[in-house]
Amino acid sequence: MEQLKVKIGKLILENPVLTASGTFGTGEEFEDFLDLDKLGAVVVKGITLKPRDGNPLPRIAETPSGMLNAIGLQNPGVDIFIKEKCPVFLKYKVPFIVNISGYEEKEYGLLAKKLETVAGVAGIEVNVSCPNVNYRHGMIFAKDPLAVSRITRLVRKNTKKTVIIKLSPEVSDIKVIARAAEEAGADALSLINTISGLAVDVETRRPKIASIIGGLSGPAVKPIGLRCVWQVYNTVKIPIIGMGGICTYEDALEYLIAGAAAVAVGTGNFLDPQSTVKIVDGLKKYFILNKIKNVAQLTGSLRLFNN
Amino acid sequence: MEQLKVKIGKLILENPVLTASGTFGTGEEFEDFLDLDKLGAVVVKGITLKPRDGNPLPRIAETPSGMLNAIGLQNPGVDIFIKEKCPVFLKYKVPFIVNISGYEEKEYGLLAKKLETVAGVAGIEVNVSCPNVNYRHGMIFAKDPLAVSRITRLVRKNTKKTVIIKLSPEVSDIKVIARAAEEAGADALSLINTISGLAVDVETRRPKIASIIGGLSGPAVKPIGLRCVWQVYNTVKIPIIGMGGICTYEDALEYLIAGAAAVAVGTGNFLDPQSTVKIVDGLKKYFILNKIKNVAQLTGSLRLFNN
Amino acid sequence: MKINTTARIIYNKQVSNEYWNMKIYLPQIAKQASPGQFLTIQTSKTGSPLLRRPMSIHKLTSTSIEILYKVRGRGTNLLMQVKKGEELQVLGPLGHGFDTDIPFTTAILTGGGYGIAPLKALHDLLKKKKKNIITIVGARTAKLIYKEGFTGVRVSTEDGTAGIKGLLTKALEKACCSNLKGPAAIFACGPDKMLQAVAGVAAKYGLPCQVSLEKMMGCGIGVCLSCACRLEKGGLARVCVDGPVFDAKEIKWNN
Amino acid sequence: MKINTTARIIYNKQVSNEYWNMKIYLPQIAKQASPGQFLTIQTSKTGSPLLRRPMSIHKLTSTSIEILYKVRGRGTNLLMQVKKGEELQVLGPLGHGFDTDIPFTTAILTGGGYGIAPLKALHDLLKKKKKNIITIVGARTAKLIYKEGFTGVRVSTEDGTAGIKGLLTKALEKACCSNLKGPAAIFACGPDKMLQAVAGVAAKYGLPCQVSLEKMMGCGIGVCLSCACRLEKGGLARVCVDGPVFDAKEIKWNN
Ligand SMILES: Cc1cc2nc3c(=O)[nH]c(=O)nc-3n(C[C@H](O)[C@H](O)[C@H](O)COP(=O)(O)OP(=O)(O)OC[C@H]3O[C@@H](n4cnc5c(N)ncnc54)[C@H](O)[C@@H]3O)c2cc1C
Ligand SMILES: Cc1cc2nc3c(=O)[nH]c(=O)nc-3n(C[C@H](O)[C@H](O)[C@H](O)COP(=O)(O)OP(=O)(O)OC[C@H]3O[C@@H](n4cnc5c(N)ncnc54)[C@H](O)[C@@H]3O)c2cc1C
Ligand SMILES: Cc1cc2nc3c(=O)[nH]c(=O)nc-3n(C[C@H](O)[C@H](O)[C@H](O)COP(=O)(O)O)c2cc1C
Ligand SMILES: Cc1cc2nc3c(=O)[nH]c(=O)nc-3n(C[C@H](O)[C@H](O)[C@H](O)COP(=O)(O)O)c2cc1C
Ligand code: FES
Ligand code: FES
Repeated sequence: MEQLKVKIGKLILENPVLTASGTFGTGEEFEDFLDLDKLGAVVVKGITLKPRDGNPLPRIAETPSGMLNAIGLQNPGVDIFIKEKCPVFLKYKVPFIVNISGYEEKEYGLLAKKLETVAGVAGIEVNVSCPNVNYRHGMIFAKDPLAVSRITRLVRKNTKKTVIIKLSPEVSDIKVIARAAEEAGADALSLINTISGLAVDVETRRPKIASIIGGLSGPAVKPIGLRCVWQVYNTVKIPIIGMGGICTYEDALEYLIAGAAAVAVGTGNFLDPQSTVKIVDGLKKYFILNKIKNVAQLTGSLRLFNN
Repeated sequence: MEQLKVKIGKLILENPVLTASGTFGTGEEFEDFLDLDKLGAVVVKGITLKPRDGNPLPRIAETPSGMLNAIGLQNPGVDIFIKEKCPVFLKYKVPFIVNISGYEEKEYGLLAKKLETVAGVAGIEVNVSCPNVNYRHGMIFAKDPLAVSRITRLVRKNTKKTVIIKLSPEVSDIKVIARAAEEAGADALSLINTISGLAVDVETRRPKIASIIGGLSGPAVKPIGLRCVWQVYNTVKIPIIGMGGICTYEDALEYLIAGAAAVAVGTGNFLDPQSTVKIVDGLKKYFILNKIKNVAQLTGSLRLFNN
Repeated sequence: MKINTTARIIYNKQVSNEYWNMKIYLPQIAKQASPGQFLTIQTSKTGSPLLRRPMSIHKLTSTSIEILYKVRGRGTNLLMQVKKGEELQVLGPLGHGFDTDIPFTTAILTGGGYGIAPLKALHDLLKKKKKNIITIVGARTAKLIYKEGFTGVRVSTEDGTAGIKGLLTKALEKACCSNLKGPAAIFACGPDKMLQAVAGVAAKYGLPCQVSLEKMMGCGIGVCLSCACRLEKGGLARVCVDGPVFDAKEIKWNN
Repeated sequence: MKINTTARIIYNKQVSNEYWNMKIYLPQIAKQASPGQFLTIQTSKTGSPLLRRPMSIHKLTSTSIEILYKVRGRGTNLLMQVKKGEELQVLGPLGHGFDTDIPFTTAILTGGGYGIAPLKALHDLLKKKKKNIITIVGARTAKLIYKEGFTGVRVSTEDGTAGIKGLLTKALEKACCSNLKGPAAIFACGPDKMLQAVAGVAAKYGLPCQVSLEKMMGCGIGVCLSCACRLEKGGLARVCVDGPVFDAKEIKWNN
């Protein structure tokens, strides 16, 4: 459907419904449930320079309307990923966006460079909100506008593909971080990543997640994601991919109205593996019923009370 | 029950269960449901220097396992409050803690001074996370460690009563803010206040709250509150009053184990007006069953996996 | 005294195109309750939806309370599925109801949409008090009219498919102009816009008028301040405890 | 092919002190499923609890699947309340089941706690394949033993109130030492600690051994990586897709 098409950086997506990194594998795991080509884009699980085993178990816990995860970026490393996973992307029309994480700033540049020549990789989503070890203050990159700026530039320098910077909501002022990414050359922003949280098993007095703190996702964080999208929409000009708790097409509409140019489904994939395509269908019906001409007509269309 | 007693600043509380400001009125509204003297302390609705009408309606909205509110500190102003509400506090044995908010830093000092001589006011909870208008960068005080430090000192200078600083989780590093409050002389910390969020009515495309952004509370934020308590517990020496999504005694236990010396119930009062006393009873049973000698034995007793 | 209790459902059935009727065994609350007061009901045991739903007292016996509700969203959808014999958490009686001790001999009950819900309990009380009753029931179209058990009914529909065509205030004005027996008083419940119009008619004819307001409610017991309502005399009232029934003249409309 | 479907409940009843048994009409999934595979079930329509609950296939017909479950927390509590005729969201068949094409004539089924759940479907298949079956059912105490429908049962209880006193591996060792007809294989399901002990016994007697593992699962379809399990040969497997059934020798225990 023509009306649903959106442009993110250099990419024209068939519709504004993407998958959130880490919740959709590389897409093939969902082949029994849906036709990947019906999606706007597939954003694949986070990749690092070296292979990683991830964190000890338990890695997830359920919370009210949400879940915590501390998978710890288990992945085969970028080289094996390029060799084994990327060729499969060519079977599809849908663009594949690769999510990258670094432990040092320079790794982001190296990752972007390695992916630059890989056919089938349409764009790069830069996860600056991963738990990192080598950073100066032990803070994650996404909390420091200068680090975000440097990483964005580094990736930008190493690739002509669409560059999306994925931000954390866990900052004092997300507008500052968003501006830093925009000014450094990001094509688009993804927000939000998970919010760090803790859950305690009162029987054993242990954290429900072995590495203590995990990232909160799911419907519980939807209001926070929406607020971030709204704040950033009013700050930057580049498109925003909104996410956090999207399970239905109404959730997707909330994000579009709050300022998102496109949306991504994360935890929703676990609750219903077909939620992405159901959201696409829901949007189609909504667009027809309400005679919406294009997604831009919805993006940021929040009607304020004093208007 | 002796084992449940806790000390917060100069106050000895009968038990570690408090009410969260803004969700319990001045306590009298709950007289049909419970004996206030069964609680650890009553923290009353936020007071400002001048009377305030609050924000336009709708002021609340429901979200998955949570709610947004933007009441906007509707209150009669400190003078009427002292004259009309405070005398009632003397009828009870339970300590009453007054929650204060300022629009400029100096207002906190004035508020503390006015309350200093009021009998029946046992302590002051300083809300530095209110939406303020006169602050330099338009940021709330709680995001700036220097502002938190100055406000804490100002209140400290004006009162001998117990001073509790209430922090916002919406910061890049809550440890920095907590340390600022401790160093400036806070007796205790309350955390967390609500997290700003947005909800959109997709029918009307209006925000569900007239003033657009509201504060998220309820079970949805429990993992975030617990994480903040754990981080701050490992940073400061003063006691922490933990809150955010507490509805049952198990929730309270999670907070105690994560590092809280006491807990407060907010949104939980709306779901069941008797939840505070039910939590006290639950804790009593738990203490007896598990032969817990005092609350300190639980506070911060989280058992890590690598131990 | 407000009571927080677990209550057994006596029945729960669909009674019209739009409305469901639930009868709840609530001896302690019923004993104290009066027309115009309301309950808040926990619609889910799983914590989702989170907040209780306010529902007016529709009928009152010495041991039970009935509610009449429209299925609108998640909460009322769950309510609809509750079966006879099951239990719900109920809080009540909440708020201030209608004042029937003012001097009047004819009552004009004016209900828009599910605004008729609290008027039935009021109707039954006024019957006992031997008042003359005119009931004006308004809806968009004929098939949405629900007037079960009311007497002296005058119907009004926006599309004219039943009764007087037009807004409910047209029917109300007609009633006000008619030959009323003795002093009359208006008791109204419905959307804000309708109540404001009703208040206007009442003022025009110099009739006392009580309106029952509806606002989003967080707590129902006066502490969250989500239900604020501006008053003519200045200041704010809390609809859940100072209302939901107010003298129409007290309310500052349009704000 | 994995199927995501709405399924009708044929019955749901308590079958022992600890267990409930639910039969679900699932023609499409049943057709493809094999013993050792599992389903994930949405226990709540309100979104709370959020995640689906994994449940082994306990019995299998051409059109239905039964599960046997223990009520532990919020999800299984809701499952328990589901009534005949109601519908649930079900995903399946998930994972890799037991491999029964290896050479053996005697199967030693070893189930601890609700670990017996998947062994019943396996039992029924092996019966059809004319295998000899020994079923070792272990529990803490006699009244928790559930062995409905199993044949060749040997009970073991930790407190000695029924069968052999001690851990289930004691009964297993006894079986291994006994006069087994032809080559034997062990199929086990239960808590990690038990499976590790069973693997030890299997190694000691040189018997092939398949174990079905249980980990917290976020997705059940291989994408969330919450169910990782370390392998002897190095690297990690996902229990939900690479398992839940593994050759005991593949697993790197203790990590
Ligand atoms: C004092 C009072 C008495 C009421 N009496 C009746 C009655 O007798 N019969 C009846 O059908 N309805 C009555 N209502 C309205 C009823 O509370 C809402 O229709 C109900 O809460 C909707 O819940 P939901 O989950 O189905 O809908 P939602 O999906 O939550 O919302 C649907 C609409 O209902 C409104 N609403 C939701 N929650 C509340 C709340 N806590 N308070 C007020 N409005 C809300 C929202 O504005 C929204 O537009 C009354 C409301 C109040 C305040
Ligand atoms: C492949 C597999 C097959 C299973 N088969 C059966 C079966 O046939 N019968 C049976 O009774 N149980 C089975 N389980 C366990 C069952 O999934 C849990 O008991 C159930 O999820 C508990 O849900 P709850 O909400 O009642 O408990 P909760 O209160 O959520 O938790 C109680 C305990 O159950 C565990 N648990 C909770 N959620 C999950 C999850 N998503 N995955 C794994 N464990 C979880 C937790 O570790 C916790 O200790 C199986 C688990 C797996 C992974
Ligand atoms: C299990 C899990 C794994 C995730 N892994 C990644 C990842 O590798 N890289 C990344 O940028 N985000 C990752 N995320 C974050 C999601 O992409 C998304 O930003 C977040 O979950 C919020 O969306 P949701 O509420 O729809 O899940 C992960 C989330 C979950 C739940
Ligand atoms: C309706 C409402 C009003 C509140 N008003 C105040 C206030 O006046 N001052 C304050 O410091 N916190 C206020 N809070 C925040 C609570 O005290 C508490 O910190 C927060 O809600 C988290 O706890 P909870 O999840 O248990 O509600 C308010 C919260 C709610 C829901
Ligand atoms: S609903 Fe909370 S004050 Fe009225
Ligand atoms: S449960 Fe998600 S990968 Fe296994």
